[in-house]
Amino acid sequence: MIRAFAAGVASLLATLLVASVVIFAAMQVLPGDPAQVMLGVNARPDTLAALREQLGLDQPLAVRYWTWVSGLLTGNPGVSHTYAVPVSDLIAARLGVSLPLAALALALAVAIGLPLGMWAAARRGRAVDRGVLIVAQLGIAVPNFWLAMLLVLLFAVTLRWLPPGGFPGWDAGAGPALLALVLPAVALALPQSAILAQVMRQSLVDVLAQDFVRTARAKGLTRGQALRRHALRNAFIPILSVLGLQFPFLLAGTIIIENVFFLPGIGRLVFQAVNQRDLIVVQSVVMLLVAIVAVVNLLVGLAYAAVDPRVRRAA
Amino acid sequence: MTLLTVDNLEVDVAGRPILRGVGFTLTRGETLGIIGRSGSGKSMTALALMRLLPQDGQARGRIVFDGTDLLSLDEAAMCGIRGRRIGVVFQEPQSALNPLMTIGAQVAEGIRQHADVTRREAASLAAETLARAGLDPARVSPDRFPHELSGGQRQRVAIAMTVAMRPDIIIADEPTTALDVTTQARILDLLRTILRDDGPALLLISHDLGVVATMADRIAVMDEGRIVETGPTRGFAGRAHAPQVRTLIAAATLSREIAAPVPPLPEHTPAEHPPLLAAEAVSRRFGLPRAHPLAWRQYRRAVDQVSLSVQAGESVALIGESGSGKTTLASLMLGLQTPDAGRIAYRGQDIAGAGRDVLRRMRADVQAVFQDPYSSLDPRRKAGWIIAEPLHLAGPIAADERDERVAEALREVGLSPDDANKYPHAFSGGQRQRIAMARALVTRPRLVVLDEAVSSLDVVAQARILDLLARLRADHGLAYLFITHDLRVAKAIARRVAVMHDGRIVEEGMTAEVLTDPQHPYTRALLASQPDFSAFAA
Amino acid sequence: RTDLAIGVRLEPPHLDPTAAAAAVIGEITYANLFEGLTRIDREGRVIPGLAESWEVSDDGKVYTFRLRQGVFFHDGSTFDARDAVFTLERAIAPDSINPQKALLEPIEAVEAVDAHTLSVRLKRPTAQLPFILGLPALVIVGHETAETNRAMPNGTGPFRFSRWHMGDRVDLVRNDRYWGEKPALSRVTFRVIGDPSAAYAALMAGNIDAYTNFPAPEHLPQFEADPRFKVVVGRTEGKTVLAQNNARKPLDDIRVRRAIAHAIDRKLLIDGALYGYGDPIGSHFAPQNAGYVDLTGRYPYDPEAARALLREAGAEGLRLKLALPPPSYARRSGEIIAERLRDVGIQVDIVPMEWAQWLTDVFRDKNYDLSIVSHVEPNDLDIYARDDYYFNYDSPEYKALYAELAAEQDEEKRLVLLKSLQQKLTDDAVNGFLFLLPKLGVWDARLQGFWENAPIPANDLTGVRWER
Amino acid sequence: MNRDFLNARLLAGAIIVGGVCLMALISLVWTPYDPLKLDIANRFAPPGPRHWLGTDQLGRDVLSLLMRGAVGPVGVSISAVTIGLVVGATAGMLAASSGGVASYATLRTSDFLFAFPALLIAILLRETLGPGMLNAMVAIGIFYIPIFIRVSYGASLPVWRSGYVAAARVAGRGSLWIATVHVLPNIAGVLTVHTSVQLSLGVLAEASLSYIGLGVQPPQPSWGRMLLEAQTLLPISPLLAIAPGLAIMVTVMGFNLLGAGLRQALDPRGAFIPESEAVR
Ligand SMILES: Nc1ncnc2c1ncn2[C@@H]1O[C@H](COP(=O)(O)OP(=O)(O)OP(=O)(O)O)[C@@H](O)[C@H]1O
Ligand SMILES: Nc1ncnc2c1ncn2[C@@H]1O[C@H](COP(=O)(O)OP(=O)(O)OP(=O)(O)O)[C@@H](O)[C@H]1O
Ligand SMILES: [Mg+2]
Ligand SMILES: [Mg+2]
Repeated sequence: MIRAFAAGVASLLATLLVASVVIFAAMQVLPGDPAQVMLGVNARPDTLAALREQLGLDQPLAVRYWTWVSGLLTGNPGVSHTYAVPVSDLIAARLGVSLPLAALALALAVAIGLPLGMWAAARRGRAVDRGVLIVAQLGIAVPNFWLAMLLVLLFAVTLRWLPPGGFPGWDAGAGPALLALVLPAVALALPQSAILAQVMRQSLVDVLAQDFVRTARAKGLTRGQALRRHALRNAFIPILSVLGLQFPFLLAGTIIIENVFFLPGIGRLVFQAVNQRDLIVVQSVVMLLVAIVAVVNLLVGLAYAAVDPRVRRAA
Repeated sequence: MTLLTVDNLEVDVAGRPILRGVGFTLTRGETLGIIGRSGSGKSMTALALMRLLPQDGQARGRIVFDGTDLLSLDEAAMCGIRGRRIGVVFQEPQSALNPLMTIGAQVAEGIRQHADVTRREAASLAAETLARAGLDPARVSPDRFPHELSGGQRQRVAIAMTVAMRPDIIIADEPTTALDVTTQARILDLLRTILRDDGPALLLISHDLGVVATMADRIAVMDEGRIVETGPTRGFAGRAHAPQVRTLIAAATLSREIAAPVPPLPEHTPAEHPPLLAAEAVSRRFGLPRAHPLAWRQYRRAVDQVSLSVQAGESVALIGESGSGKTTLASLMLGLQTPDAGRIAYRGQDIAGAGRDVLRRMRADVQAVFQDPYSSLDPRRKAGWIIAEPLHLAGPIAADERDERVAEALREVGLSPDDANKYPHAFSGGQRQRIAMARALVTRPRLVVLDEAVSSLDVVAQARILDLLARLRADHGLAYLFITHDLRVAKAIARRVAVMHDGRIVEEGMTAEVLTDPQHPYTRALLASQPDFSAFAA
Repeated sequence: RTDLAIGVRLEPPHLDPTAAAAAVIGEITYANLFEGLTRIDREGRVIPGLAESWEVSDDGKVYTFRLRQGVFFHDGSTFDARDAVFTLERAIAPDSINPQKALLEPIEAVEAVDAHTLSVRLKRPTAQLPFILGLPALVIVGHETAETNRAMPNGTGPFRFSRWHMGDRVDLVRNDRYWGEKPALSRVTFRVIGDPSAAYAALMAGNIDAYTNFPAPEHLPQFEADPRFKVVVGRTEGKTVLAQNNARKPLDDIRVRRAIAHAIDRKLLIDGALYGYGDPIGSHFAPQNAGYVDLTGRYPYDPEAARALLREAGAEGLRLKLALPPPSYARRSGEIIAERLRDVGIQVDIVPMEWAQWLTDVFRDKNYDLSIVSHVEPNDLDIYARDDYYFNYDSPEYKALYAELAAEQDEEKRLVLLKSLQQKLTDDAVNGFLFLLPKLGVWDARLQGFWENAPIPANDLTGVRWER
Repeated sequence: MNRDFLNARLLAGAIIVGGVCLMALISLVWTPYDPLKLDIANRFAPPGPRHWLGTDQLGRDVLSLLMRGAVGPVGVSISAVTIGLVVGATAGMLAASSGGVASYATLRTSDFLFAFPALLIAILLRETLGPGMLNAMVAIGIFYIPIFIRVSYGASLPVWRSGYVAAARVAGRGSLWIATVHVLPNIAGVLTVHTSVQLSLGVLAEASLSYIGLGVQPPQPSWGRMLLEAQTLLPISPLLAIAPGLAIMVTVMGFNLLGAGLRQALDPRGAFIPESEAVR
């Protein structure tokens, strides 16, 4: 367990180091001049040069890379070109939207998908099962941004139950803030929950067919007891890996959905920063996203170990 | 006093009839052995008794247990019967245990299901039962998980799980099939102890006549979903007349029947002629997982300083229990793994440094039949293709000549040349083994390494394969390195045996000598574990 | 009600109009947070701002501004001539990053005559100066707080900065120490909603009270039909042109450019891209400005004439790249123009790009054939007189005419010159002149006081109030 | 779950996928109207005999747009999956064969690639290469590589350790022979199933990219971009948003059904390869 953790962390750090080089290099090949973007069409060359100097863009690559990476380590990768505030503040504020959104979506997906999958598995082969399978097929196929569109039309424009988008900020109170996240989270969660339901059903059906479930029944456990005490935990193992896989999708989905609902999250930030060539922000956000995915992967690995003694003891 | 009466039990699964008119009785404290070939419906009978048939299964008839017809009970009442009154030890302890639960918890679960005890009481009762089943808490703690146990230990857990609830009937479905002889003997001992201490009735299911003969008071033989013969064990063989039963009996006593004479070795001494294939003090170790990151890496020596040679025309048996390193040694000798120390010599030449053509000659000369016949056949290739795969070793070959050689090989192993166009899944287990054999023979090798070539087959198929091997040896002067855990088989085929234990060869010598007068205690234990047929045959 | 939620399309990069060109900074801050010495009103006229009045010396080279007294910055410090000097000197300094620095080039020196008098000395007469000083980029900043304005704007305007929820909105509150008439609104929220359908939903759902420039013309009929809303379509200064690289073959041939001009169907364009809102233009000049001549009839839509001109120029089978920046007017017009050009035999490859790329590829490197963009600066005929501008238009006659205009103080003569400048551009078919970008105002019918037109990108909220 | 239902899935999937691919191909040479032809006077025409699905905001025929719009999603999805399959499956298979350093390096690289959200790759590519189908293909393709590495590694590991590979070695065959003759055919089933599942994801991914302007570029129509444009028109002409959305859904479902059907049909045990494995 400790060893697995240590190995995981080591490979995580290696991943992040390589990622930082790749990302930094990618920024250098982005065409477009940050200064020009900021100052617009009437700017004169000397004005642009002055700005570039102010932004530190005239320094050698290695110096800029080092400044950035060492800044990352201390938690302050630099100052945004356009906003002129520390990148860390900028990101922290945006995470305040993106993380709750992703978490809410994940929670919703789990809360909808898993019970649905269990229900279908418990009644496998019957009408319920087929119904769930068909609904899941539909759910998987729906583009989330399209769903978002329809949701806005229905719940915000027509029924006016929920705000059509935007984010009032947490200081406006948790109520309005959460309300603003409901539609985006639903749009994100529904397709994911369809996947989860499908995986849950299949995994549970597989487990229920295994001998140890029969053994449990032979001990006198009822169907429900066997399902709860023996099948669920085993069925959860594939779910874990699916959750790990879904996370990057969710993240990508968040970026798109934030644009549909004009939520001031990480996704909007990165889009905007790319358009304005706020390189320091772009590279820091990308780095952050890569780190999040890598950390989630590590956590999934550890969760595996927590759930499955075969992995735990072998590691 | 009759405890259980099964009357005209019919089971359909997905509309297909599986059991047809099964009927038998079981009295208190009695042991009934059910034998029959694979697929004859033994396990299905057990499941029907427990009312745990597959989802699309349906049972008709009567199963009267202690005065009530189980088929008429509702699910809740049945839950009270299962485990508490009728317990079952399922086939394959590997999959019958929940991999995510400690063994102690799995035993305790059944106890708590039927008795009003605290968690702690159940746990201590479970530990006690495990100890009774031969899992000393000091060595095998109840906190272990199933994957941390050997096959035999898992079987003990499965038995403990059932015994803990002290049921009136224990159904044991193939409790020893996956185990080697010594472990098998110990498990059977355990069952005897439980019968003596708790006195339940036992329904012992096995395809192995030997096992049933040593345990059961009465025997029932199943075939194709019916019971074709029942009677007391004593003198069963003499009384049986159903033809299916006769073949079973014939096969079970095969050691006498196929003891074809082992041909004498051509005159030469190992010094003048280097042996065909030899392992010289080879070792092979596998790294064990570290206990914690800073711990030294521990190794397990799967093969430890082993020397073994096979002369041309000689047949050598390598026996030993599961995990003793037989397969590892074989794959070292085949050059599939490289030894950590020592060398493998083909006609006196180290294969590690040998050139291409030497290896090529060795490949043509030394062929192998692997432990599991099915998994050694590529499921996506037809039998003919599979058999022809090594033919390239003798250089390019024309298509019709190739087909001819394949047909010949097929005929040799007793299959028809038409079988070349079938896929492996279309063959039975015994036939698959023959295909593997045909592939090994098609290059006209000098030596065939056979790893447990017959262990996974039922007795009838075993006998046929052994016959074939004897004939081939006679016809082509083939040498065998025959790996097995079954002494009868070793006796039938080999001139010389080597006994392997814990990665070392503990005893080696002429078959007759070793098996009649074993020197090493392990060999003696091995011999003592052989099932005893005397009561049954008399 | 005294609160107002107003929608803007783009997120401001920051809130300092003197340090970036983004129009949205002005839309939020101009006349609300920050004020200039002069001020541009809803009709585009120059009116007094922080300067009560000003005089020009006879040679037109010295401007003297009399500054208002009793003006406080939001942080409590007083405004005086030092701040004005500081602001202007900062804008013209060598390390200045003021986006309008180019326009200040004629300024030679700035000095404070006394605490409330400022004099600006010019290298040559520049009649435009009061107008320039009224632009958003030249608002007066406090000398202690100039560097923190990006995140904490500190100006003299009728509203104070309250809070910026980055990515979502900017909150302003009434400045109770404002020197002028206090605004009717006590709280103003600028919400950033760029997506047209989101904007539509937000207005419909009542989350936003007003959009002074609604992003989706297709929705206007629905708002018009809804009594809750008032729709006011006004004019901006956005002269939308099909920019052409005049130095590139075959666009250096006037016949080709004229052929393209003939292939532009302005009516179709305005209908298709703007749903009928917007005025056609025939030159680089907005119809609402004094001196405008209607030149839209100069090259009527005539595919036959276009084909003939192309034949004459030997430019058949032409293939051109059309670079399109992100705004939807550009993307939509691009598709329509491309289709029309195909119709007269010019294959057009559309290359959509982000602003960053447009600025480097098209604007800076002039590596393009055609592009569509709206020039929103008012009075910007000078761009055609510049040497290095991306149209690559190089006409000595035009430059001479423009120099004359720059030096001319007499209003009558200026109008005549303006007309000939427009005429010249159209004659040379420098660009395809398409339409004037409309300002699509949609707001709650109970609101009044918004600007109808947008002479500069600004939302002056001083006069906005809810109907009682 | 009976077999008929499953076979129905295979059939339905094949019909849908075949139909969409055919439609995309046909649209390259023929559509009811020129999908680029504007007719602004006739915009927002409701569905009728002349325009079966009506016209869009520029008077283009929606049916023709839908047909041509299939080219992007289908083309991008197929090429991206091909990239992922060729690079990823090969790498995964070889990594499983060698063990040791090469295998470790491959798996680490795969994890590394996996950590890069595809969307970011697409954004960065757009900025460097310019937007368009090509970079959508590459971005999605890069995203697929680690997925296929994992799949083919996982599937081929047991094959490399199987008895028949050992038998082939005893028969004197080299690694290349074994990889192509034994391993590849034996993982082909798993790869096929994954391919069809990933194709469905590819259609969704292309739609998302086009939707945010990173995919197929105007004037060429694509479903994602049609949705983007229709989004603002939702209250005016809902059909414009509903038609491409449904087209995406049906296509994605087609690939999914095909995958589910294939999984069932290809599994020699006649049972399911668990869905979970297919996602993994
Ligand atoms: N779940 C199932 N569904 C359908 N048929 C089954 C199922 N399980 C077993 N069968 C069939 O029922 C028959 C009897 O099987 P059963 O498992 O009882 O045989 P067995 O005698 O126990 O054989 P073995 O010695 O191999 O364990 C076989 O033909 C088998 O194919
Ligand atoms: N690749 C491997 N990695 C780690 N340990 C291994 C490996 N192969 C074999 N072992 C271990 O080496 C020991 C000997 O294994 P081997 O397969 O040679 O036994 P065997 O005598 O053939 O047993 P059986 O009769 O069950 O086939 C066992 O403990 C096994 O767990
Ligand atoms: Mg059985
Ligand atoms: Mg073995």
